[in-house]
This record gives sequence, C-alpha cells and structure tokens, in this order.
Amino acid sequence: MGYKIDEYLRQDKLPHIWCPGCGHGTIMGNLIRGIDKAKIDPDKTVVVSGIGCSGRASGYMNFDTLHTTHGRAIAFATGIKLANPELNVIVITGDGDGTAIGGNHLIHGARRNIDLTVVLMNNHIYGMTSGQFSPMTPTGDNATTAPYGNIDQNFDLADLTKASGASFIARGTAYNTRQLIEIFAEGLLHTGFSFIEAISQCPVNYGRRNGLSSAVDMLKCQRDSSVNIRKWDSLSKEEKKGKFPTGVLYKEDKREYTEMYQEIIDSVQEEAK
Amino acid sequence: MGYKIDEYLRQDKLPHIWCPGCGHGTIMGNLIRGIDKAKIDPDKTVVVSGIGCSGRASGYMNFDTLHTTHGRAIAFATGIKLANPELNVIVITGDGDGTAIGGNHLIHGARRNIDLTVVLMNNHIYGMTSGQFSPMTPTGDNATTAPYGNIDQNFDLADLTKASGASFIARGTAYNTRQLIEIFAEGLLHTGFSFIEAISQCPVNYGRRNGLSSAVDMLKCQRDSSVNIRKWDSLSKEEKKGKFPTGVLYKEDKREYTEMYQEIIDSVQEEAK
Amino acid sequence: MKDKIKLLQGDEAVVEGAIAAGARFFAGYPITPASEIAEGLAEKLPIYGGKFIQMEDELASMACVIGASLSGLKSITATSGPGFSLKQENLGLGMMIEVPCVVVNVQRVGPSTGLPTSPSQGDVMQAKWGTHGDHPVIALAPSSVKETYELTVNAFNFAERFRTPVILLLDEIVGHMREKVVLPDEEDIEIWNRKKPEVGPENFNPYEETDGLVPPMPNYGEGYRYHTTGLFHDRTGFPRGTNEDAKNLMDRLMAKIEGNMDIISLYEEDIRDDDEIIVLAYGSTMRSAINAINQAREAGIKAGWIKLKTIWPFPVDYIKEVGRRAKALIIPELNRGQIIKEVRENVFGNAEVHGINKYDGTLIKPEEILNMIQEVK
Amino acid sequence: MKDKIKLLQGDEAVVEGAIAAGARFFAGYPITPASEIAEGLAEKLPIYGGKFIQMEDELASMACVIGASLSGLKSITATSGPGFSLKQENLGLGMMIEVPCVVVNVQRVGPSTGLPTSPSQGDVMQAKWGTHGDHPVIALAPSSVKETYELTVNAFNFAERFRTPVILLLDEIVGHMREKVVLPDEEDIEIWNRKKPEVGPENFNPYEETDGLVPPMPNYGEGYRYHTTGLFHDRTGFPRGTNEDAKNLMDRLMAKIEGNMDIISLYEEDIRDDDEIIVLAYGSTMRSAINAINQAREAGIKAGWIKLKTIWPFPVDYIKEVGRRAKALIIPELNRGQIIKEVRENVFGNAEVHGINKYDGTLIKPEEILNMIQEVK
Amino acid sequence: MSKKGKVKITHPERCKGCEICVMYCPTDILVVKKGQITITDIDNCVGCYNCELSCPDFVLEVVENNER
Amino acid sequence: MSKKGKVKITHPERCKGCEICVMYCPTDILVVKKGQITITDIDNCVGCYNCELSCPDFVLEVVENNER
Amino acid sequence: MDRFEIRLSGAGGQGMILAGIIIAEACLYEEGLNVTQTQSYGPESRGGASRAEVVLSREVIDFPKVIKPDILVALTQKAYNKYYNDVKDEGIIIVDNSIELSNIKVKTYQMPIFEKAIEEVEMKLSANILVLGIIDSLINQVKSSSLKKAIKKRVPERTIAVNMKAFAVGKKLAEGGKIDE
Amino acid sequence: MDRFEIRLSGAGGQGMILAGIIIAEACLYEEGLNVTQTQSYGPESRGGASRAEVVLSREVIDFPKVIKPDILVALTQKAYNKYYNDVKDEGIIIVDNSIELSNIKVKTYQMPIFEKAIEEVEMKLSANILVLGIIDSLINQVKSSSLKKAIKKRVPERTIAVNMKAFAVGKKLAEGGKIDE
Ligand SMILES: Cc1ncc(C[n+]2csc(CCOP(=O)(O)OP(=O)(O)O)c2C)c(N)n1
Ligand SMILES: Cc1ncc(C[n+]2csc(CCOP(=O)(O)OP(=O)(O)O)c2C)c(N)n1
Ligand code: SF4
Ligand code: SF4
Ligand code: SF4
Ligand code: SF4
Ligand code: SF4
Ligand code: SF4
Ligand SMILES: [Mg+2]
Ligand SMILES: [Mg+2]
Repeated sequence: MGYKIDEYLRQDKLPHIWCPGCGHGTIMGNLIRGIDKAKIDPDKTVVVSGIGCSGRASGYMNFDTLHTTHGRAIAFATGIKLANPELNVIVITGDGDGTAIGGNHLIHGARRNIDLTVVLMNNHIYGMTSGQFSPMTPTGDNATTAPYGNIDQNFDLADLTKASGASFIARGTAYNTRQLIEIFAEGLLHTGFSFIEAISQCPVNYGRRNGLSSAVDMLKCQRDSSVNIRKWDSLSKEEKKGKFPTGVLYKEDKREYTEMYQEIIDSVQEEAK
Repeated sequence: MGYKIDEYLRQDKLPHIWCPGCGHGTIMGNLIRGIDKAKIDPDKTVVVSGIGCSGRASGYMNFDTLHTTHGRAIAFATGIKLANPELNVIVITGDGDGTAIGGNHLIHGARRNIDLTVVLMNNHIYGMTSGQFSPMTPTGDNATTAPYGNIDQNFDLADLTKASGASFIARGTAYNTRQLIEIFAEGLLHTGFSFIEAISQCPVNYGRRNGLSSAVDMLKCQRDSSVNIRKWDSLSKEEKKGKFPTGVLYKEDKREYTEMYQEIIDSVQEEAK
Repeated sequence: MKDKIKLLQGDEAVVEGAIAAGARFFAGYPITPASEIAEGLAEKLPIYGGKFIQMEDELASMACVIGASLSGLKSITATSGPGFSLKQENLGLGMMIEVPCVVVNVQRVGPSTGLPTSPSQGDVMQAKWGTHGDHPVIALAPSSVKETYELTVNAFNFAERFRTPVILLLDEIVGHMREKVVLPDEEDIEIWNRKKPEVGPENFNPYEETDGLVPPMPNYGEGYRYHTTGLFHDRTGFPRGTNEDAKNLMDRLMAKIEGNMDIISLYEEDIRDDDEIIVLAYGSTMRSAINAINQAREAGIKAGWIKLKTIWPFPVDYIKEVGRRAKALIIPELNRGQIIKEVRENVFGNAEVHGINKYDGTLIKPEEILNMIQEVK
Repeated sequence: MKDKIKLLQGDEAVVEGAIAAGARFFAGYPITPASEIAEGLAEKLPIYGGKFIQMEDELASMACVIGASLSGLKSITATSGPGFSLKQENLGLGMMIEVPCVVVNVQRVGPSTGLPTSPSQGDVMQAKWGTHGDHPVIALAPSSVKETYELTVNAFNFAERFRTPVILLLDEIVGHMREKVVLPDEEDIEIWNRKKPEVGPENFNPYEETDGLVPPMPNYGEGYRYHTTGLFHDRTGFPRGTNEDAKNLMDRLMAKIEGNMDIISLYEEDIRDDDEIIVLAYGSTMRSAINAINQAREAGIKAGWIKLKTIWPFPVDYIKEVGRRAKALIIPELNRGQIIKEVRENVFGNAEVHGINKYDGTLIKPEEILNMIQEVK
Repeated sequence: MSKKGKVKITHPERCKGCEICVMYCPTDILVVKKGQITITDIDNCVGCYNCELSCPDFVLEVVENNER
Repeated sequence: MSKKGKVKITHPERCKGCEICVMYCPTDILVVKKGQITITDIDNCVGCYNCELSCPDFVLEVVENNER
Repeated sequence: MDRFEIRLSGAGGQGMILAGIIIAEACLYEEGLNVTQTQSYGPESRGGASRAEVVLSREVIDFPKVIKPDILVALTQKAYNKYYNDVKDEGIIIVDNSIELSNIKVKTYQMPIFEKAIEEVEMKLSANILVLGIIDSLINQVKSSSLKKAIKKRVPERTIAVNMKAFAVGKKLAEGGKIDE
Repeated sequence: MDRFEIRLSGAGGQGMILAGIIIAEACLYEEGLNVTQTQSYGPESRGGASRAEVVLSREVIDFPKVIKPDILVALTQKAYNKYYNDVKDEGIIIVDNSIELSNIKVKTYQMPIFEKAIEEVEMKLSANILVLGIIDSLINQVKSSSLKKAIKKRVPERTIAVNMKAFAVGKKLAEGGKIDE
C-alpha cells in the first residue's frame, strides 16, 4: 500500500510556512491520509481553520477551505454544516485558538453534538505570535508572557469536551503517525461532534524556551509521555503521572444536531401539507 | 435564631423588579443569609453580576456591586480579585449569562481556580428577554425561539466546571432554602473557584410555556427532581432518571490563582533586593 | 389581495421580507428589541425548508451566518447595539472575504446597556466604522413597517448582487411599531441571486474581478475547492503578504460599492423648486419630519424633505448638490449628531446646517422640527 | 543620567511609561504588533508589586482591566485591530461607568486579519465610533518612541483625572521602531491620581457631579458599598429608566471631555506667519511630514505643520482657525482618509483640503508629501 | 429554632401574592387574599422560618416578640 | 507494507533539515547534510513508511519502483 | 376620519399592549383604517410602567405616536399622573377607581375596573379586555363586532369565553359609568 | 555626521533584526548617535522575507526608515532582487556568494558568508554577526569596540565566544573580499 496524499495537497503552495520540525506539518499530512482512508468525497469536504500557525493548514489542503478569525472556526463550521448537512466539515484549530479565545465555541459545538470533526493541534503555546503561554502550556513552564514560570493550570481537553457533550473524543501525537491516521479516519466517519486533540511540537517558540531545543527531542518526549488507551487503565496512579492516554478515548451514539433539525423541517412541512 | 438580612439589602430598592414567584428573589435572599452565616466582612465584599433578570440581583445587595455586560461578570470579577485579593468576590449570573455568552469565562475562571464564588441562577431560560431557550433549557421543551421544541442538548454544569478545574462545586434549589444557605456559606469560605448552581424558577417565561403555570408548581417540580448527594450514589440508574443531585458535589484543595501570583511577586521582589 | 394586508411590527416585516427575498438561514442571539426577528424566523424558516439556529453569542452568530452563506443559503442575523459591537470582528471578515448576508441592528439607546427598551439612532456611525480598518459598508434604514419589508428585500439583493454583508439599521420605534403593510405578490418582488462562476474549477479564481467588480461565488461542495482568508489575498484567494495585493483588494472592495451608487443609494425627496429649507432624515425620525414639513407648508414656509433609505454609502454628490441650492438643512437624529457630520463635510458655504438631537430614548416630535424650521426660515 | 538613555521600541516605551505613570495592572491577550507590551509588563509589573494576567480573549481582558481599576489599581490593556474590535462592548461599559484605564491599540492593516505585521492608521475612526451609542472618547497618537513614553503617561493621567478609558493609538511603525529615549527622572513626571471621595459612605453618591464634572471614585473594599451599572443611572448609580437620567448622564459624560479641551487637546505646530500650506498629521506619518516640510522650506515654499497628539476629541476650534488662515491643508494618513473627514467638516471655503492616503502597509514617504506640497502651492 | 418566634408581615407592600410561603407553611396559616398575604391564625405559627426563607420578596419575618 | 517500496526524495526543495525522518528510520539510512536530507544506502531501505508519515514537509515518499 | 389617538397606560403584566394590538387589528382588518400601534415599557415583565398607543386615520399616518390622546386609559396612579395632562381638551380619560384624580380638565370616567374584573369576570388579568368594552361604548370609530372579532383572534382559544364576558362587563360598566368633569 | 542608512535583508530566522538592533545599540550607547531601527517581516518565524533597517545621524531623525541605503546587506536572492536598485550611488552592497548579481551599478561585495559561517564558525546561524564584522571593516561610523560591546550585550552568554569568532571571521573576509563594480 501507499498513502495517497498529493491530490489532497495544494502542491503549488508548498513549502509551507511552518518552521523546520514543526509538528503541524506531520499532523496535517496524517489528517490528509485519514481523509483518504475514510474515503470521504473531497468535493464535499470543507476545511475551516482559525488563526495561528495551525490555522494556516487550510491553505495547503485541496478542499473548500476557509481561514477565519481567531477562535471562531467552530462557529463558522456550524453554519456551513447546518446550511448543507451533506458536507463533511473539518475544523483545524490550535490550543490557543480552540481553548482560549475559542473555548466557548468548542464547548457549545460539543453540546449540540453537531457533526463536525475538530482537529486541535496542541503545541502547548501560541506559536504564531511567538511564544506566549496558552491555556495548555504546562504549569511552571516558561513563555514570553510567563517570564517567571506559568501559574495557569490546564484543561484536560478530553474531560472538557466529554463534559460538554462531544460524542467522539480522541487524542493522538505527531509522534505516533499511524495511530493518528486511524483516529482521524474514525473521527471523520463518526456522526456527531468529533474532537481530536493532536499533540504537536513547536520547537521554535516552546521547545527552545523549555529545554527542548529540537523537534526530535520533543517527539521523543511525546513518545515517552503518551500511553495507548488500551494500556492506560492498567497503569497505577503513580505510573500515570506525567503521562496521558492516546487513542479513541470516548465514543457514543447520540442524536446529531442537523439530523434533529431536519426532523423539525420534515414534521413542520408534513403538517403544512 | 433569626436570619440577619436587612442590613445586607438595599431596602430602598425594594420591591425588586422580579415577577411574582420568581425564584431569583428566594435565591438572593438565601445567598445573603449564607453571607451572614459565613461572617465575611460586607465592606470587603464585592458582588458582580451579568445581564439578565439574575443580573439585577447586584442592585439589591448592599455591598460594592457591579452590574456588567452580558456574560462577562467572571472576567470583571477576575480583575477585581486579582487587583485586591483581600476582597471576597461573588459573581451572580444566569444560565444564559453564565453558560451561553459567558461560557468561556466560566471555564477559564474555573481553570485558573481563582478565588471567586460564582452563583448561577439557573431558571432554564432567558428570562429577561422573554423566554428564548438557553443552553440549559431541557431538550424538547418550548421557548419563543424553539416553537417546535428545543433540539439543543444541555450541559451538566457540575461536570463542566469540574472538567474545567473548579475546586468547589455545588448545586441547590430555590425549593430547598436551608440547603442553599449552607452551600453558599461553604462556597464563600472555600478558597478557590467555587461554582454553585442554584436552580430557580421563571413562571412567566418558562413555566407558562411548559405546562407549569405557577411558581408553586415549579417548586414542587424542583422538590421532586432533586436528590441530596448523600443519597444520590445509592440510587439505581433507573431511579436517577429525570433527577439531579444537590449539595456539595465536589471539593478539592488546590493552588489558588491570586496566591500563586503573590508568590511570583514575593520571589521577584526578594530577588531584586 | 385582502389577505395580503397585514398589521405587522417592523421586526415581523424583517421576517416576512427575508423569507420573500429567499433567506433560508438565520443564526442569532436574543436581544431586545430584535428578538422578535429571531422568534419569527424560528417559526417560519423550517416551513420553507430553511434553518434557524440560536448560537451561544453574537460573535458565533455572525460567524455562523457567514458559514451558512458560503454553503449557499441566503443568511441573516439580527441584534441590537451590544450584540452589534460583538459582531464587529466577524463582520469585518465578511466584508473582506465578500460573503453576502444581512445583519440587522434594531437600535436601542447606548452606550453599553443604556436604555434597552427605548429607541435610538445611535449606531449609525458604528455601522460604518465599527470594525477595525477601512472597509466597504452598505447600510439601509427604513422609516416605516412597509419600508422595513422593502428594504429587507433590498438588503438581500444588495448583499447577493455586490457580494457583501449589508446592514439593516432599524430603530426600536420602527422595529416594535405595528402598522399596516400590503405584502406584494411574489411575482412582483425583484430578487437578485449571487452570480455563480461560468467556468469550471480548473479555470476558477474566486476573487477575480469580473464585470461590476464582483467576483462570482460558488457554493461549498460544488467542486471548486477554493480558499478564502481574512488576510489580504490576490485573485486566487491566497495571501501573498504583498502591499500590492492589499491595495488592489481594498480598492476593488470600495469601488464595487462606491462605483454602484446609482443602484445602492436609495433616497426619496419632496423638494419643490423654491423650497429653501430642507429637512434630511432617516428611520423613524422621518415620520416627524414629514409631519413637520406638512405643517410648515401649510404655514406658507418653503420647506421640503429628503428621506435617506441608504445611509451608507452616504450620497455625497447628491447632498453637495442639495447644499448648493438650499438655504438651510435641518438634520433631526436620535443621537448626538452622526449623519449631520457627513452633511457638514459635504455642504459648503451656502447652506446652514442645523441638527436636532435627542439621545434620551424619546422621539423628536414634529413640533420640535417645526420650531427649528421657523427659527431658520 | 547616562543610564536613563535607552534604545527602546515604542511598545517598550508603553511599558516604561505605564510603570512610571503608576500602572500596576495589566490584562491582555497576545496579538501582533502589541504583544511586546504584554511581555514587557509580565516581566516588570511584579517587580513593582503589580499584577499581570493573560486572559482567555480580548473581551475578558477589557473586562478584567475595568474590574482591577475598580479595585483601585491603575490598569492597562494592549491589543491590535482584531482585538480592539472585540473590546468594543466592554470599552463602552467603561465609558458609561467612568472607569479609568488605558487601552492601547498598536494598529496593523485591516480589515480582518489584513496584513498583521504591517503599519496602519486604519482604526482612528473606530477608536471614536467602535462601540454602540454615543460616548465620550479620548485617543492619543504618538509619533516617536519618546512621545509614546510621554503620551502613555498622559493617557494614565487623563484616565484618572477624567475618570474614563483612554485609548492610545500607536501604529506598527511606532510600536516596533527602536529609537533613543531619555527617560525622565521620577520627580519630573507629573502624575494624576483619581479623586477620592471627601465624604463618608453615608453621604456618598458615586455619580454626583462635582467640580470639573468628574465624580470622585472610591476603591472597592473601602466601605462605600456603591452600585455601578451600564444602564443609564442617576447620581446614586442606580438605574431608574428615565429619559432625564439618560440625557443628564450623557451630557455630563460628553461635557467632562469636551469641556476640558484645553487640558486634553495636545498638539504641536510649526507654522510661520506666512505659511500657506499646512500639513496636518499624527503618528508615524508625522515623521514624513516634518521631513517633507523641511525640504519644502529649503525650496522656499511657505509650508508648516501641525502634529496632533490628541486625536479625539478633535480640536475643532483650532482647526477652524487654521482653516481660515491657510491656503491648503494636506492630511497624510495610513488609511483611506479618516481624520481628513473631521478636517473637511470644520474647514470651510478658504482652504483646500487634500489627502495623501496609503492603506497597503507601506509608509508615506517624505517625497510623496513634498510632491503634494509642490502641486498645491 | 427560636422558642417564641412567630411570623410577621414586615413588608406587606412588597407581597406579590405568589403563594410560595403558603405552600411551605406546615400549619397552613398563610393565605393570599386579593393578591396579598394574610395570616389566618398566628397562634398556630410554629416559627419554622419556612416562609421567611422561601419568600422571594422579603415580605415575612419570624420575630421573637410578634407584636402584631 | 509494499513488497518493493523504497524511499524516494520526491521534493528535496521542501526539506528543512529537521531530522525527524532520521530519527524514525529503522535502518539509519537517512542523513541530513548541509541542511538537506540525503539517503546513504537505498538498498537498506525496508520501505516502512516511517519517514513518509513523519516528515512534516512532504519531502519523502515510499514508491514501488524507485527510479532514483 | 382625521387622526384619532388612543393611549393605554398601566403596569407591565396588565395587558395594555395586547389591548392596543386588538384595537389596531380591529381598525385595520375590520374597519380598513390606517393604524399605527406603538408601545413603551421597561425591562420588567411585571410591575414596571407600560404604555401602548394606537393612532387611527383614514389618511397615511406620518408621526406614529400619540401627540395628544383622544382617549387615555390609565390603570395605575403613576400612569395617570404622568399622562393626564396630555389629553386633548375634547378627549376622555378612563381610570380605575383606585386612582386619585387631580386637577381635572377633561372628561374623566372613573370606574371599578379591577373590582369588576375580579368579581364579575373572576380574572384580574381580564381588566385589559374589560377596558376595551368601556372604550367600545364610548367611541364610534370602531364597531363592537370588529373589536370582538379582533379579541377572539388574539386571546388564547380557551379564554375566549371569559374574555367575551370581560368585554361585556366593560360595556355595561361604561354605560352606567360615573363621569367627573 | 549626516543621515547614514543601513538595510539588512534576508529571510526570517537569519537574525537580520538582531544584527540591526546591535548596530543601533552600538551607535546609541557607544557612539552617542541618534538612531532609529525598524524592521518588516512576515508572519513566518522562519523562511519568509525579513528586513531590518538602521538610520544613524547626529541630528534628530525625522523619517525613521531607510530612504536610500548607504549599505545594503542581502542574504537571499529574493532580498537582493528587491532592494539592490534602491542603494545610493555611493553606497555599497554586501551579498552572499550564492546570489546572482544583476545589473550592478554600485560597489558590491560578494562573499562566502554562509560558507564561512558553517566552515569557520561552525554555526550557520552566526552569519548575521559575521556580517557585522564585514560592515565593521567597510565603514567608519562606528568603532569595532562599540560593535563588539553591543554584540556581547545582546547574544546569549554561552554563545559570546562563537559570536566573537564570527565577527572576526567577517572582518577578515571583508578585508580580502572580492569587489564587483
Ligand atoms: C482577535 C485576535 N486576537 C489575537 C490574535 C493574535 N493571534 C494570532 S494567532 C494567535 C495564537 C495562536 O496560537 P494557537 O492557536 O495555539 O496556534 P499555533 O500558532 O500555536 O498553532 C494569536 C493570539 C488575533 N489574530 N486575533
Ligand atoms: C451582548 C448582549 N447580548 C444579548 C443581550 C440581551 N440579553 C439580556 S439578558 C439576556 C438573557 C438572560 O438570560 P439568563 O442569563 O438566563 O438570565 P435570566 O434573565 O433568565 O435570569 C439576554 C440575551 C445583551 N444584553 N447583551
Ligand atoms: S512557530 Fe512553532 S507552531 Fe509556528 S510554525 Fe514555527 S514551530 Fe510551528
Ligand atoms: S421573567 Fe422570569 S426570571 Fe425574570 S423576573 Fe420574571 S419570573 Fe423571574
Ligand atoms: S411568598 Fe412572599 S410574595 Fe409570595 S405570597 Fe408569600 S409573602 Fe407574598
Ligand atoms: S414561620 Fe412557619 S409556621 Fe409560621 S407562618 Fe411561617 S411557615 Fe408558617
Ligand atoms: S523530516 Fe522531512 S524536512 Fe525533516 S529532514 Fe527529513 S526530509 Fe527533511
Ligand atoms: S521507508 Fe523506512 S527504512 Fe526506508 S528510508 Fe524511510 S524510514 Fe528508512
Ligand atoms: Mg498553539
Ligand atoms: Mg435564565
């Protein structure tokens, strides 16, 4: 087998603007492989992104693509999807874009369980604006706006989206490329709000400031701190420390928003007859 | 014993604007009793509210009070508290104010675990604007903007604030007044982000449209659907259906934001010496 | 025809007008005095197979409406001052990426929460300058329920024809007033739809100037796979970060509006050859103005009126011309003087310009205008 | 003194100026080209016992800053266009409830995401009209790093003295440019602090007009237990929903600014008695203007310049006066013509008014102004 | 609970007649008449505070010496 | 995995020299020289796709007939 | 018919706005008049001041609000105090018994509106429809049948009977109403 | 000294802005000149076009940006193409070996900047400091010692030695630099 990727990429826009070793490229590549694997119709697929390094992904992907404002991609995507439920709508966001300024849209998209696939490239930093801390920057770490170490605590995004109502929740890493492809494919095929956190690395604006000077080091760190969900539950509390589970963390069959709305239309129009 | 309440109320502003039977009055009254019980200094207490019927509470309470913009009360309160950590800062919000437009500030306040006491008067509707559905309007119910029944799903706010990082989470009802007082007092004394959902009733804009025409009926409904957390766990899944737990649902000792910031100041100033 | 006569609120007329214009999507967040628009469309849209969604806030509502329009549905949102402030960032994106949609602001008294149930025309300047950076704006202001219906249709037509968000500025009086409206027959309503590309995806450039400066626009899902961004972009839709692209795009965005003033600029006048005093108004204030002019004329005063239905772009040339003829211009507004600034900017020497301003939630009464007419005559 | 000479960026000068003015609180959200202000204050504030917080977005940042000011700390936030759009609703509340604070907008090219790293003066009108409803505005615009330092101090002083948010409008050039600054000694800086009530809680009315129309303001926690709301309110701070309250409050809010033009309105001029051509500019554009005027004078042209440091309120009377004397006014701006509208509104007949406008992220070069001077002379 | 506490209608002008207190009173001595709260038989008041705590309008108080 | 798959540097101009592929290659045949990816010994390539899947810059592909 | 102006004032929750709409609909749909109906109210659903206005005319109506009412209804003291002075010299005022009149210049009908609503209709909230009955018997711009038709269209189906009763009670009341002049 | 203008251009990540700041600080703190330092860059941290400018003068500097550079450094072809035409007739251009020159009108120093940085300094990223060495040997507005002092203040402590080496390599290179005219 080989992975088809060329036709989903806007080749003429490459090389992309991401720095050497940036995890966003790997994640975008494997998202594309997941799209290919899921066999969704590229002509009926829309990619919506926010603002940030992550947000630039939409420009490289050969679909209908929309680069929006900072934090609002899910709200734009909600309009796109509800207006035409036939479309596959993918949202690409960052940890700042998706959990700071865009946190409300994330939890409300999840609450509605509208059929979007949200890919959050979590590099634990505001990459694009050069390294301010995000809600996902680990407590204690350094950032340009946390010169004395970050005192903010972090979300567990799987918990947050679960509590909000998402019906598919998964986490992968730029390190584990094959798992990523599987997760993306499964999330794309799931009907309902699919939230996928993809751990990325920003060697330039996060790594350098926190003792991890190369992408390779950061990937090794991802490798060492991630545990497949199949093994996760068998770990002791001690063993879980500093680690996080990856894979499909939650999946549920649940009424989807645009389908429920279609039922309203059907019944109202039926009545009007 | 008697409950001291008069000195905490701006008597000259009463009667308040709330409709006959509105649960907000009961909840505000018992919040005041909780304040009295907790013996916090009224001169060092600030009440911040958003916009909505619930938001009007600040005007009746005899403290430093701030009636802000829709949904942003927690963000204002964050500034008030961080600027002067000596103050007790209470936020009063509604289900629309606090979970719809203000959802992001709720989860970020919780994430920071900043020492605020957030009282969310949940009447399951936009009261002030006359009955549009909120994120907390039960699926299937009627509202002016849900003429065919609401298809939106709801948050479980205890789950949501827990996943966000709140260190004190409680729920009470306008029905159970004594429990409310206890919860408020305990929440006020807790150091960290205290989230208290107080189930209220809006007979005018929610009850009437949903077969509960009087405040009394709505209170009975609260009585019948609430279960003390002490009993909750012993209920079967079947028995839990249509019911919700009340009381202090979660409590945790956890680093508080303004304290952590003070440590930065102390260490930076120490170093500068 | 009898069943087409209706007693409608202005807000309800927006609902009727939107449905008639082909609107099939609403996203919004409730706010007085605009909630009735949401409520009406929540009920009506599904009947026509359209969609209604109540979003978590106004920022999301504006985003959602832009998204829906990109999917191909004519889309609308409605709010009042506080929500209009919140929509500004995404409204700017809509203007930049040229997405047709209609944004209704039923004005109440600001700033801030202000007087939420009282009428105002205080957001007129905000409609033009509310989002950061220069940008093209079309804003319409009806003065009656009937006009609300008509201008709602116009708003959709302009949005689609010029591929841009259009702002419909009601004031609380017009929004909540009930008045007789005769709804036109469907055949009698002129409807414009967005221009679709005539070329296939291979040869398509989403931001290519075509005749009229308005690029054709495919729906998402039609196979064009094009890119759209709020960064300055070239005709391919992609950002290159060049100064040339910025200038070219901005010039085209402004030109497509300013170059079509003959279509976009709607106003009415009742000015007789020898009228010397002109009252220029818009929105509900117009009603007082007409009443006052009628009284003035009965008293033998040479007075006439101009009713602006299109507020932005401001009809600069027309007002310059009027300013040359008139002895005095009187501009009554429910604000501290907003449109009067445009008039002052464009009227030189000849005509005095006087404002009548109320910003306390009360209306300007006909006699107040009449008094001013008598003063300056 | 030598260690007081510094090579600073404009953004850094905001940091230094804020600390010098007594700022002890910053809340913000990163954005190019304003992030350096946050970064600088994150480092500096705790040294002075002050607080820095990065909020979840700009709406929250604006709210947070208002809250901190109510608690008694001099407070500041900084952003650029997109964030400035998001701050508008809460900025309006700040104006309505009269909370001192400083809001910096380091302008980049808009609308929307635009050209995020390029300079612009495109948000000048937004600074005045961005939030809904009429409202008072003070906005200052420095043209050098040194002026940035000085105007930052001024901004805090005006905020505290007139109890209102003050907007500091940098452009990307001034914000990111490094230049020599000689920091003044602490004793040489004039500092204003908010007026505190002279009466006890019993006799205190938080919105009572006092001399200068500015009500005194206690800190939260000082026992005054007063109420504050974005609804129109009377002098007790409570809303009664009356039209009178709305008018009275609005009139006072405007009067406290417009009635203190002599203090607030900062400008400089270099106009010789016989100068006929006046270049009026602000911000970085001023630098080109001065260069051009110097060249013009060398060529024997009678030209002078006006530098606006206070943009809002616009110095109407002064400009009217200048307009009467001058033959031509030239207004170079990094936008499609914003301040020129104010000039046009206030200059009648005598002087021609010409704009030079760049809105593509490039600067206006001295020679472009010189050319215009030569054209109109 | 206070030994001698009895309910008192301290702020009759605030009563909105919602009947919430009526529902709570264990001895059924509270009645809304013409939209106004009234006490039928003060002697039966057990001073349980139910009404005071539940009234949304701060109309009722349980006081030690009810002089009513 | 493909029987005959071998890595190919299909887009050398895109390589940013990050060495991620180098880390992943089980047979250590990828080396970055002067900031550019190079293949030391194509015969040892086992066609495992590690490099293709991990390269952030779409430089490498495993192809059936590697004509390189 | 020239411009005829009606102002209905009271507190939120008393149904003044609904009454205004009903008059407007009766005049438009049944009498073919031009009408404008406006209102003003506070944020409160209950209790705050509330005002509905109807302007009727055969001509196009320019200024949509009441300038000088031909009829003023005032159900609260506050409303009365605020508006009684505005009424046209030849206009009329309709007020509830509970209101203290001051300085009467125009024809004022003071009637036990709430009392009758509670006692005869057994629904305090029907006072607004009762007021329509009163108006009906005092003016002739609109036919009884038109008003009744409009009421039936606007009130909830199950309350039609009780509202018809309120209308009748109002009419009867007006016919025997006490007149202060 | 009259206005003297320097433009350093290349790609993001090549340290052109840092080099500009170092020149500015050397001139201000060590030579007491007036300086303005500006830059322009894209959103990319790496790879996009990047430009730093320094204007030096004994007088107050009005227009803060370079009008016609006295010195242009161009490390990429793109930068060279964009800017070589702007240079003053009596100005100079410093470019890397890899760049194809076109249409030369002004003194152009083409040198193996990156090659030397990689081979002699063993750090490609030191090219910016190496360029400072080149500039140092070609102009006399600022003393070597001033530049060195400024470099030491700005680069990370542990890289001072290697950067001093880069500076020296640059100086040496310039002295033997090939000149196209
Ligand atoms: C309203 C608004 N605020 C702030 C910004 C500035 N900004 C652009 S990207 C970004 C952060 C991006 O961080 P993240 O979402 O984590 O993406 P990354 O760059 O790390 O991939 C910010 C704050 C903006 N463009 N708009
Ligand atoms: C930005 C903005 N959007 C909308 C509104 C209108 N509004 C006022 S209150 C409210 C809803 C209040 O609902 P909730 O928070 O549940 O409070 P309740 O009235 O039910 O107590 C809304 C939508 C507003 N004031 N500001
Ligand atoms: S700054 Fe960080 S996130 Fe952005 S492209 Fe560079 S490495 Fe990637
Ligand atoms: S509308 Fe509902 S929430 Fe508001 S005061 Fe009335 S009953 Fe209470
Ligand atoms: S609960 Fe209070 S308001 Fe309601 S009836 Fe009883 S006393 Fe009156
Ligand atoms: S105190 Fe108890 S017994 Fe007495 S009136 Fe109140 S509820 Fe009834
Ligand atoms: S992973 Fe890709 S970009 Fe990085 S060194 Fe290998 S081929 Fe080059
Ligand atoms: S395919 Fe596998 S073995 Fe071959 S070069 Fe790539 S990583 Fe190495
Ligand atoms: Mg990030
Ligand atoms: Mg509510």
